[in-house]
Amino acid sequence: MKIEDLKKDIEKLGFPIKIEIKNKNELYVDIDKDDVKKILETMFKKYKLYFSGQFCLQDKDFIINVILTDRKNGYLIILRYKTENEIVSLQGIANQSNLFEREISDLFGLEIADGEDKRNIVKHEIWENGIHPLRKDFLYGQRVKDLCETEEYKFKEVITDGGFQIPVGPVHAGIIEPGHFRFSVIGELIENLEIRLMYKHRGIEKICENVDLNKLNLIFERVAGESSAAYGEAFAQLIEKISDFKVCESIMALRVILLELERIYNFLDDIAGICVDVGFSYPAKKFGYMSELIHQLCERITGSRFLRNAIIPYGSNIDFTEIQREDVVKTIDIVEKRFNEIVEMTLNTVSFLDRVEHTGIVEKAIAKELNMTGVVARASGIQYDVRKSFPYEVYRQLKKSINFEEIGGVFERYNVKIAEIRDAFKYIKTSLTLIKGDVEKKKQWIDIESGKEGFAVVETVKGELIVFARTGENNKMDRVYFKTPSFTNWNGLTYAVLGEIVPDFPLCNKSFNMSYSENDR
Amino acid sequence: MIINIIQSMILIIAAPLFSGILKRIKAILRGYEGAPVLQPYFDIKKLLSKERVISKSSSFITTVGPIIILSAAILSAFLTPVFFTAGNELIGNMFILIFILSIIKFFNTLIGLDCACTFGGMGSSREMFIYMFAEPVVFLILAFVYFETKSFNIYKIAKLNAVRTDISSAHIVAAIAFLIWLIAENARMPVDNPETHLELTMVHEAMILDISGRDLAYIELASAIKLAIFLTIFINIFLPFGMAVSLSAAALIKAVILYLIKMLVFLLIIAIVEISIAKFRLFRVPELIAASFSFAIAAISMMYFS
Amino acid sequence: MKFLIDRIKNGNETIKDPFYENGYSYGKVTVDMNKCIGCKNCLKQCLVGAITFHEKIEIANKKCIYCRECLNSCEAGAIKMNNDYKLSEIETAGEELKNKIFKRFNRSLILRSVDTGSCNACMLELSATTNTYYSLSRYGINFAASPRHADGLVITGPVTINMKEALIKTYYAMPQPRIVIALGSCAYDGGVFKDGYGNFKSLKDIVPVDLVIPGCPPSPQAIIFGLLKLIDRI
Amino acid sequence: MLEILSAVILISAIIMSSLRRVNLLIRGFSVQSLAISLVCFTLGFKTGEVHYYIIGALTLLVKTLIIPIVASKSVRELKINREMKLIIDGYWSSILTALSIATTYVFLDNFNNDFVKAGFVLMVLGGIILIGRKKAISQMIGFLVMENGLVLFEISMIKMTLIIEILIILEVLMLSVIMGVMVFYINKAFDTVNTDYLSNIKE
Repeated sequence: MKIEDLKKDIEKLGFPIKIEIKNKNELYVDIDKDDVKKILETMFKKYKLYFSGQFCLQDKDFIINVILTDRKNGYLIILRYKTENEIVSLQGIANQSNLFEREISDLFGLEIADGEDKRNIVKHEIWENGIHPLRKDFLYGQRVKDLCETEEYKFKEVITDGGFQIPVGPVHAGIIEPGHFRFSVIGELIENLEIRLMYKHRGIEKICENVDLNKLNLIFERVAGESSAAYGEAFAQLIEKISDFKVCESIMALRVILLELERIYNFLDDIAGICVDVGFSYPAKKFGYMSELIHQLCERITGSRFLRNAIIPYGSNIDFTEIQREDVVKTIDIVEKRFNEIVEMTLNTVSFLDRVEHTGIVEKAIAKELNMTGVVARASGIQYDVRKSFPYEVYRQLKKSINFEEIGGVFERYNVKIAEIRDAFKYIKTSLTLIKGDVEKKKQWIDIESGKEGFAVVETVKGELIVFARTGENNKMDRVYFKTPSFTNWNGLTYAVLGEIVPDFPLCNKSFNMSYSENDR
Repeated sequence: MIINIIQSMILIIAAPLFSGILKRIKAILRGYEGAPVLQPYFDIKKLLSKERVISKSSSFITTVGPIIILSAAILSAFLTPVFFTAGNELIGNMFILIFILSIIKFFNTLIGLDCACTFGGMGSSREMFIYMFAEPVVFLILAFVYFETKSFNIYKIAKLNAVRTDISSAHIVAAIAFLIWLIAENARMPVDNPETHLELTMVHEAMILDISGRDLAYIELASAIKLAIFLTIFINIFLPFGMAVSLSAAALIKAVILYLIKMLVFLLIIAIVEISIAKFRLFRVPELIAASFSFAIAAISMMYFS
Repeated sequence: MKFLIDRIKNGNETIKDPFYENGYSYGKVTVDMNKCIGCKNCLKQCLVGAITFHEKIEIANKKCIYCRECLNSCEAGAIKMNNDYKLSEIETAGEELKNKIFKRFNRSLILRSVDTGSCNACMLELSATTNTYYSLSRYGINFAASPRHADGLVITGPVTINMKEALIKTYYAMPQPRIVIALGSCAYDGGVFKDGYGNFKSLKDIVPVDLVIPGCPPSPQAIIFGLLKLIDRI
Repeated sequence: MLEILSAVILISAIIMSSLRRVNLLIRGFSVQSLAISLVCFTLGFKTGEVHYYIIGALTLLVKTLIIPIVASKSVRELKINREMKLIIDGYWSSILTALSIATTYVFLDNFNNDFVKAGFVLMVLGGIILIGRKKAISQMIGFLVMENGLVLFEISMIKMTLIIEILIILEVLMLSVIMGVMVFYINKAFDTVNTDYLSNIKE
């Protein structure tokens, strides 16, 4: 279906006030506040759309945007309604919408009209009451004050005979980011797990609104360190989409190389983590070493071990010549050979398989219900990859199939990650052939008029990242919104550990390996 | 008598060295340069100069526990022959030795419970869970040793086995049973991962999460001594060939060298086992110990009915 | 047994000297005042305000995020970046230093890492120091599971309001003498998140800092250099 | 030497009785058969009788190499990695093993030969493996362990003629071939059955 046809089709439904197509694949549907639930239900039924997120804009009123994605055709449909002080709760219609609603409620001070779950998510007890930092009247540079006396956060109470609760965190043992986990257990069996995050909330969306567009890529890259290149790519895609600019194929291929390099070292770290958590130290150390080799390769070609400040809008911020090309080929070959050997070794070790097989299972139905994306969803049998549904750069030529597994346990996630690494090796090699000649470093000044808006969709190592941006005055953004993959995927962990024993929790957690940083923002 | 004291002193002093060597072997097998073999000594020295932090909910157990643990470990070291045995029956009853060693375990679990932190409690309960299964195996092995040598005294057992030339198949099966028990008792892989940083999976480490400073040094030293004693008991019961039974210089030197070689070989075996397999699921551990149990039964029946 | 064969085939992976000259690493940014034409482009271009101009351009290493934007913006080519990653500095003043005696940790230093709001690149680099290539444990430096076992706290990222309490609790759970290491420019003064509403201005307001390892993120080499400098092994 | 070998045989049998993984079971069986063939060679070396060597060689060839290879191949083809649910689980089968070993040794107290007892123990443990598993392939291994017990029994106890021994070995080989073929056949049969078709029937 073409997007124009879709537009006409939706017009026929009779609810919308105004429909607009922007940037080729974005459909903005303005509706009335009272119709939201009705129209959403009809659209879910009629067009096989997926709920992807919800965010708030502030003009004179507040505008709530509901992001729906069409994974088959690669369209984004945005339902918009104006409101003064309350959000229409979609809890019960769109899954996981409570997260988005609670976030909007905390940051903009809107009330959730009729939802069940109204607990604070971003605002912890230590925050001063009545502060809504993303509102325009909360000035940039101002800080949230902390209270001395705090009240307790209400965790769900699961009380059974012989059950007790184990609180873990926010500071964990080992080198891990902060988050609070509360297990309700009977003996060693986990009955319920509640995750509390947002310990790292720094207010990146507010910072993004106040930084010049030419420096903004640096902030984007620091939303999540491990997916720096993907976030840089999101920024480049966003700016190029808004200003309708297309870069040449060589630069596109170079970007794909960087994105896939990032995927390799992340997944290597992930599978190393899985091995560490089952105490299988030999492969863990070797995967760690390979990841180090890739990091060093990244440092050699971009000057940063995390590929920072390499992907910029309108061009490339690095030189890519024959020397770098040979370096990439050589290192990738070494790592690939070694990688296959070690993977073979792990798959032949019975004690390792004993631990990972049939552990931490997330069933397909649950994964679907939770809107999970990325590797963890593909391990549960959801065949969705942004690189296939919303192809960017040269992925249209590269990404032909999707790696997925059926059962959705730790072992399947391990396998999908391995398959992704193998794919990444392949894509890098193909992309290298697409680069014609040398790529030269070229930085172009970004200058965009106000009032333009657009979305960028990128597959980071964790899953589907959707970034919305609207430009404002003084070459700055008016609003930036990140729908990060971890935000929805985190709750999958809750279901994965149900019925498992407490010592298996770290293993399940590591196989998910969601980012706290991008979730908290 | 003096030689007994000297050999036990040597065991106590060398115990951290053995755990250092074990760590180093593991590092080398995994292809990197690990901590120096003397690292446990440096750690203990530093810990002794640090302040203690004791949480408010702790009782006197946390204060006296570590000292009791260390003294139990040292005491049991004095009840074990290392490389010399004359076969005197004054000290060295196996039951006394085993029970003194379980004092270490008992106080460790008490300390784990005492700090009132969830991880300590979890660790203690897991430790007792494993210990409960492992206990019958010890007595079966002791029974086997009694059937073999008609003695419960480790000095005598060591002496009798040291001069023995043939080994029966029952002896080997019993040795395997003992080795599995040793691994379970000392919280090594695959029962517990001593290198883990994850408090939720820990067994042994979880109990001492709340201990700091001097106390930690005592407990670390005690667990190093415990591992060394267990390995020494294993060597003395099942592989005592070459042990000095008389006080001649040549025999002693030979005994010391053989002892060190045997120790290193077992450290190497433990290291290889720890590297090449993943940790078991907690509820699979009883199966491992059940296997050890049936080894012990098999050994006894082979010994007694042949 | 396959791993033994693999081990023999591939040999030792640890690098002998972790402080080798890394020609690709980022490093100290310097200004050649003779070439400078005073256009102040670099001041505008700097995201974190690490460049100041008082008669002379000065660049604060600890604040710099090493993005190289100032190099691009300098028309005169006065700003240069070398590969010297050895930027760590001990912050503690003389008297305090004597009391703490870092030499005590010369051969054994147990650290505890607390992430208070970083983008997690620093965490990855910190855990990279323990991999087989750098093998931090050979210097007797290890990471502990409990603050009670730790001698030092490694803090990454700006301190967010939500993490403040946990940080303070962890700090006081460590036995004396305790060390605080700020890893990365975010931990020093907020870095790129300096103006975020959710975090505090400076780590120094909350806990005393003994060592700053600048960088965004500091490379494993820089981290190892900083730690070894702290315990007086260099 | 013989002591060590009989210890290896017993240890492998005890470990096998509580294993869940089919390919570990096969590996254990292969080690056990290797030990038995070494026993045969040692006995042959001591007594100088040729037929020990022949049994040894046959065991080495058939039970240490061919059967494990065929079995592990079919395991790989069928993707059976482990038994999800044992009829007698690992813990209990270990205890059962211990008890049966003790009983065996008590009953056979009069025989003054280690291998007779070991052979009998193997037969009992093979039986435990046989009844404790659901998967055909691990039942086959249980049966083969019983066969191993028989071999041990005969080399130390009864002077069977060579023909019977060879027949036994051949029987075992046949069995494994049949198993292999059957297993492949099932596999192929499953390939052709479409699961969508099945669900259609259900509706």
